Amino acid sequence: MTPDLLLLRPEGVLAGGLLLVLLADLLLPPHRRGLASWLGVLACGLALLPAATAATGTIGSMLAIDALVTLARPAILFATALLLLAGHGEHGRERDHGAFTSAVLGLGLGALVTAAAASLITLLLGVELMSLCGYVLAAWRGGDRRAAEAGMKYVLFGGVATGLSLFGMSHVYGLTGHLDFAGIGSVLATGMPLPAVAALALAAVGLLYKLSIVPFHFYAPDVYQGAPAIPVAAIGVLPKLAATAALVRLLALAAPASLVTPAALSFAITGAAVASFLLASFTALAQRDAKRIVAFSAIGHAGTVLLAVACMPGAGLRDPGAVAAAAFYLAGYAVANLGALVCLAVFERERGASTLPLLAGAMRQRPWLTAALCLFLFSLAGLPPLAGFAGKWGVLRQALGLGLSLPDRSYLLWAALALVASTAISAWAYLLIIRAAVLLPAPAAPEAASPRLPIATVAVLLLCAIATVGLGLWFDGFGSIARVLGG
Amino acid sequence: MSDTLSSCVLVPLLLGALALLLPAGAGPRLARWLALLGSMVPLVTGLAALVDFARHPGADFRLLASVPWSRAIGAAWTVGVDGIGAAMLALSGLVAAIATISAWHETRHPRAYHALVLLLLAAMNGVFVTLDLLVFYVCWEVMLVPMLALIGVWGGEQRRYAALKFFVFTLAGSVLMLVLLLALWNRTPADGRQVKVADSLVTSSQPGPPTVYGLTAVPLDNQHKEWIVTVPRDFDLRHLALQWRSWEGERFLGISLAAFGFLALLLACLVKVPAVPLHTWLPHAHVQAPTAVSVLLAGILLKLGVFGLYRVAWPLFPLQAVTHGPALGVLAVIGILWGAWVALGQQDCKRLVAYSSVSHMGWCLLGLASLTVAGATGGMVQAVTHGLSSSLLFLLVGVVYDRAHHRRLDGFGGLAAPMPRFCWILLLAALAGAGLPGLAGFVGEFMALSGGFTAGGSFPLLAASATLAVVISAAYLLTMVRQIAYGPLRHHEQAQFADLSPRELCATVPLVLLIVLLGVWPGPLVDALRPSCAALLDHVRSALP
Amino acid sequence: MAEFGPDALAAYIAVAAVLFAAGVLAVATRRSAIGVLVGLDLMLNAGALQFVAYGRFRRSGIDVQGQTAAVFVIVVAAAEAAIALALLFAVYRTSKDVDLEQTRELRS
Amino acid sequence: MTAGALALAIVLLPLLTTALLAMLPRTRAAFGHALGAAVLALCTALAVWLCIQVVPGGAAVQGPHATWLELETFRLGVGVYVDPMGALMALIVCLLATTVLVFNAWYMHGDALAGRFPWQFCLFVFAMLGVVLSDNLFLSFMCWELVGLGSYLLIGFWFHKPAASDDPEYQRLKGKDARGVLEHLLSPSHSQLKAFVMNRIGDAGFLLGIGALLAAGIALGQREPLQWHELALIAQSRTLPGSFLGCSGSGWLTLAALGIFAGAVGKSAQFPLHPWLPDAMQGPTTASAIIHAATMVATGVFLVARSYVLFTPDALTVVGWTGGITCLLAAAIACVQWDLKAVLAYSTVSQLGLMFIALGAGRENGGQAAGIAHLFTHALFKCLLFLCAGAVIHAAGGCQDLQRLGGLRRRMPLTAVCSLLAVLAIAGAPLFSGFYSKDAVLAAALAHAQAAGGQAFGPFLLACAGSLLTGLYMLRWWLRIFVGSERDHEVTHHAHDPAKAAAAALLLLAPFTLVLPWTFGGWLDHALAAPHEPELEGAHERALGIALALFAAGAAFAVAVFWLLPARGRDAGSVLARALRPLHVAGSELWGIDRLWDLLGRRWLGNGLAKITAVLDLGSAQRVAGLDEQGAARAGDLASLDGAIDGLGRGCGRLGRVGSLAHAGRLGVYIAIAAVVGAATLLLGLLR
Repeated sequence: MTPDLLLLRPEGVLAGGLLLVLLADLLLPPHRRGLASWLGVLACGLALLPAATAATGTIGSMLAIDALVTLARPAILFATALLLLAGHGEHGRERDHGAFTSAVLGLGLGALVTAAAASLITLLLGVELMSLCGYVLAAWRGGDRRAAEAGMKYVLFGGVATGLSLFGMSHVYGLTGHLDFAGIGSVLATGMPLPAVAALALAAVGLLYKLSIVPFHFYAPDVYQGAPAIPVAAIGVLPKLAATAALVRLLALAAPASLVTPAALSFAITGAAVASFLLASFTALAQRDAKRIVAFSAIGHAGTVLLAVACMPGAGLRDPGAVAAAAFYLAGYAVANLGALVCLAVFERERGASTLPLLAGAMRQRPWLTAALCLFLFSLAGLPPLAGFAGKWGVLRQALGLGLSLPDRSYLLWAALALVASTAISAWAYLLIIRAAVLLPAPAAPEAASPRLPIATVAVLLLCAIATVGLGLWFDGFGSIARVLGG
Repeated sequence: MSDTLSSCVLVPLLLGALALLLPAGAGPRLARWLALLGSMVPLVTGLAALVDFARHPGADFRLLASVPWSRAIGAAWTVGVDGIGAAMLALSGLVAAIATISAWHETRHPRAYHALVLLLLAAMNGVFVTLDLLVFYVCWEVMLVPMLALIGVWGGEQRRYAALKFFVFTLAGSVLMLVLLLALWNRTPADGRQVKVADSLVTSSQPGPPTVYGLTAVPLDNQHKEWIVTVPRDFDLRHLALQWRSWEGERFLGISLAAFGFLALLLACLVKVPAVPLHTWLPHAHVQAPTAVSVLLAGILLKLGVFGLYRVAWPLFPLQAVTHGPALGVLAVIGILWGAWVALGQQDCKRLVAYSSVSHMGWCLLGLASLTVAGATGGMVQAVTHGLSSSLLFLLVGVVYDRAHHRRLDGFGGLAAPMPRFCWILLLAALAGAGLPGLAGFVGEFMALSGGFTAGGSFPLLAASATLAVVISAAYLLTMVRQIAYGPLRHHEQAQFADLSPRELCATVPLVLLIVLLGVWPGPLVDALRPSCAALLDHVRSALP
Repeated sequence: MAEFGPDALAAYIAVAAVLFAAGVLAVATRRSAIGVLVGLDLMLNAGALQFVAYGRFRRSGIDVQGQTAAVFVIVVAAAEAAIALALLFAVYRTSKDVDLEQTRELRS
Repeated sequence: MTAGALALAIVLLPLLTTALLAMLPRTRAAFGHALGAAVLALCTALAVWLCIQVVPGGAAVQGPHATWLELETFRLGVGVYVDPMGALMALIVCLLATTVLVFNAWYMHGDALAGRFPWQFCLFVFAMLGVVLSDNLFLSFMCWELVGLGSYLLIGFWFHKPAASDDPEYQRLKGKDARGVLEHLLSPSHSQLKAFVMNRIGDAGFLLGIGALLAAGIALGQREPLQWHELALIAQSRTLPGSFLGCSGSGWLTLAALGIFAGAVGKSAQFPLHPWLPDAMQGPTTASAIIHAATMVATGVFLVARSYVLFTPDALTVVGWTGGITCLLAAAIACVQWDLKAVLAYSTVSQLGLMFIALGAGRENGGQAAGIAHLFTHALFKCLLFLCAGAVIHAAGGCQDLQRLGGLRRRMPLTAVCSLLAVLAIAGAPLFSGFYSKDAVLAAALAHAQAAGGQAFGPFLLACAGSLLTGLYMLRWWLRIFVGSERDHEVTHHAHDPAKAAAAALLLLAPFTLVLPWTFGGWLDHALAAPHEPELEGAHERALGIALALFAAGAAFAVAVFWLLPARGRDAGSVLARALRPLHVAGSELWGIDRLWDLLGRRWLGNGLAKITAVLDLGSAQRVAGLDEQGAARAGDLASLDGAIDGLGRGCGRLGRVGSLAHAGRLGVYIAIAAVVGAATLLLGLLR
């Protein structure tokens, strides 16, 4: 058993990096502040080293470093690093770039804390840390009214969600007398009055909101549309990773199989999931802004992840298979979504906005970038042999397996059918972007030779592309992840 | 890759990547050579295999090779061809080569164009050679991407509409296949399933115990009539086929898993075939696609549907194939007649040919549904010969379009005077489509018909009503020939039209020769295809109580 | 099962509930972003109040966890409010108004 | 050389020649004709040899045979099979082909397309011989279709000709109502299409017949059911296990037989599928001579005779009546036609009807032998007739109008004599071959009628009526061309007999119109295995008298009306026309059959139903034409398959727009919906 605080080396390193970045932002002359993002990347890299060791344990009753965290940490750190790189590529020359870096790092730190949270307080802190950084990022492009509006909507809607979950948390505390999941679980194991269920559900709202699950998804389209693409990627990817982990732990610890039967719980979650991806796939068809379509796709994918979570057989025990499916799906989604948004960021910068008509002729102007965009979109659409397909495979496999084996879960079969149906429909939505970028003829006057992409952006795109294809071919991944979780 | 079949997929893939990376200067001219080279690989491999099967007929899979992909779920890159696969492989290579030649002077982004064609070819060959259901599905879906681009970028006026329609239509058709894959996998015990196997499948390999598809077989009784085989949980089509009885047993969404699976596969394949009423993407795709892509579409892509039925649907769910046979026959006849009637009513000659494809592919379905050796083999022969004749027709339509820049039948007339060679070939292609004996089109049609007539049950009636199409197809195809080729020159600028150029001759003459050869001497092809079809039918009949 | 304290607790809970309801109502109905922000703070404070109350009225004596939580909540609420106000100001700078009905540039 | 090898050589030589000639540059027309004629002459010689080997013995010979398709349950083969009937038919085909090709070299001299004729012609000859000498029904069917191809090609030989309605040359040459109906459709390209498609209608039935026989053979466990001798076995086993299309036992056979007969009806232009043949006269007269008069159209008769064993009494009744109706109908039309070739065409149809009447009489009544005999004699004199017609048309500069020709016997005596011989033969004058065979036909029909009684008299009476008219219209034809005054000088003034080779061709065929070659010791009867039961003798006696009377009446009437009376300045023809106005009008309107087919095939099905189907499939024409990116939404498109599917897509889009109404950017609404929906789900979850 390692001494407690040593378990937190990754978080510590990241926090240190955050401080360094802030310092550097103060001390460095403006034209050198691009260095800040490299510092951040370095911090992520250093944090990865201890994160790789699978030492487990708990810090008081606040943080639990378990298999789930050993899985979540690398993902979050990788994503953070990629985001920093992408941000460097896009905003590297801006004066306030250091602030951007620190915001992303803060987001990553919050994600780490949330993923490891073992008590309502740490959960609250982690979620809030993510939220606050997210609010800042959302309104990044200063002076742009759309960005400002995005930020405002994000913060107000997020505040409400926080309020709801706080209210729920306080009742949970009141009813159980505990703030830490373990304690809550031990109390609820003896019996679970309806108020407790309601309170837990309310407490979970904050996470559902981070996952942008129907009906707490409303902010997503507006924020994605208004905020710059790279921040969108940040607030789209990191919180999802963390919130899923937290949700899994909450379900695993705090919701025993006593009064709320697992079936009923899983039914409720399934309902939310199906509602999410159906609503997303249909509504996306009516959008005329690429980033808005990506937003709805984000809602849909969150729903898919939730479907995987709903496949944890009894809320009491954690099913490696289901969580592995969720994790794999999130990984695939993260890289594809990040890549797509980075591509869109470039077009947004060069063409002013990301509305579909403005994307016309992208293929002519930047063939490789558009090809990459198509690759990521096809992955998001779940086309084999890309990451999105492998992920969908895992989720469907869980849903069908459970639905076929447990008669009282047969609704999962219909949920699976709904999922494939929405896959086909959302593929059509992605085609709207591809159609605009590839098929629509270029505007009359061909643009002047477009400048070379920053090396950082290229690197991010390459990494994402490799990961997208690699994860798509790595079907053994489920097994390995499940083994990590089980062991 | 050491084994030849994998190279049919990998070489086009690599050449396609190479074509994209070619320099801007010489690249465009080099790319088409790469495309030609890439199409030669499956052509040569397929022809060699076909000759082998014609020489030593057999229902076995040859050129087998396997590379594990995911041990966790038991997916593997397993390749092998029987007569059917070999024929399809050769056809795909040939048609791709023809298409490349016909698009030799493609001026819009030639590198990307040829790269996409190569990707398409790789995906289609993957479907033809793989014996793994997951790989099959992957290739099946990958195919959509290059097709989307080829129609959407290089197509005609309404290319975007046609391309998106094609993509969404076919994707929606095949999503259920994914559900099926997972359902099958989930319902197979992790440690495999023990199934009874008839003596006929067991091969006693010396040294070592007797095996079935490489799985050790244990005699159930001492007179070795029945054997027990433990089938692992994987996606090998042969293994899945062994377990068909257990699929019948399972329930899925209120029906038996087998019924669901059969319908899912049917949906996926019938969209591609295409069978009425799932065919409406075809006219748009064909009319909008450039000539070479139409050739690929009609020449190979449509065959994938039939191939899927032969390779997956029938083997996995034999009992369903029997029970749904008559219904499918009705569907086939509806397709044959409906397509023919609609073709008769067309004014755009490319759309006319497209609908003739709908009608002609119906014969494949009829033959297959009749569950007779003659019919099933005929269906496959029809698939091959239609690949040749429809490719030829689309090439010729493209030829007139290149010269006249329109495709309205009433906008031509009397072209036989300025372009005699073209008109002779057009007449030959039309007659082949109309099923004139001595040309390839007749063989498959007649075999499918005789299959229907000899199948018993309601099939004679179906076949009898299908014979109407013999009249209608002659009517619309020869009307097209009359309006294009014969009569006085209606438009005098057409008097200057040049006859087929050497390049166009290179594209068409091989098809002409093959059409005549297969029409006069179909024996070898049929000998290569028959054993596989017969074995398939034995498997299907074994399902009958 | 955690036991409830004397009846006093009920009063606190009731107040908190009212606060919360008022907050939700304000958030859902106010056209002005400031109003929404106020409602939001009401909700947060309702949570904080309950933490404290639950922590205070326990038969097993005072439980500090509740108060700790409340402190955290207050911090969080402050941070939220600060950033929210900053963003409202940004909006106000761009479009001399923080009327939510007017700032609807982002929409389907 | 064995008979089989001989037959094989006879079939394959023309095929090779076709390949050779097709490669020939089109300027070498003369050489092509010479080569083709030489090969065909060789074939003729071989055919003679073949007959010497086969006919006296009277036994059938199975030649080389190979498997074409092996299909496990059954097998399809190719091979040759010679019996006296086949051998003689082959001989006649080769002989006629040779003469026609020789004649054509003169006839088409200077025609730009002449180079194409030899190879198309040889292709036809190959296919024709294939039908005659094949050893199974399947191979016969394949060649049968190829024969149709040859016919298609040669009808459309002058593919560039416009439709008659806008063809000034045609307008100049055609007389008043030369071919009264549908002239706007009269062009080689239309006619060839019409011919092919109408033949295909019959062939659909043929395929059905083959299918029935395949099923029967498999039911009997035969490996190769379509071989002639296997068919015989099928026919003998009156009880077949199971049933086919609801027919069992002999009904099954009847179905098969009628299927084959349907093919014959198409190919031999029997009612109601006959209209394509008169239109086929658009082709070169030389092609018409052998394809649409002598041999190809007789293939139907030949095939019925070949597969005669399958024809149950019921089937034969249908055959007989079809032949009878056609015989009289065509004759009635021929009487009132003014187009030189149209008369001949309808006479062909009528004579073919006569042959079917004979076949309908049944083997035991000598029907088969009589039908084939008439087929042979008719082939020879009809070919001669057409060659003469060709000479006349050539001489008259393309004019085919009987109202403008006339008095040509002085300018072209040879043609006049030859055609007179042919006319007398077809009219059935004593001592002419036609008389001999027609007598046999009538005798068979009469014997059948007496044996069967009742409706069986119908075909016989129709045959009598047809034969009566034959004399009438054929003599009218000859008289109007060769006798009387020159009605239109500028048409006929430079007329002259054909040149040497062509004349020789005519002279070569002329003797075959006489009776002598045929009844040499009645060896033809012997060759065709005509029965010699005593009770048939009586029928023969009576038939002899009837035939004589019919010819006499018809000929006398014709001579009176079209020669003697006009010579005295009375236009008896128009008087007669006025007297029999209804018949005259109906005849010149072709009894409305052509119009009906046009209406049915071209208007209702081709344009009407097909267009409707297209709309049902693809939506309104504008939709297809003016389709915009999303796919236009027009009223009624949802009724079409494609439109419905697009509608489905649009429905999804609408659903999306409805969904996006909630995402209209109002934060308050967002929060409200979230709160309400969240609370509602919570409550529902709790209450469950």
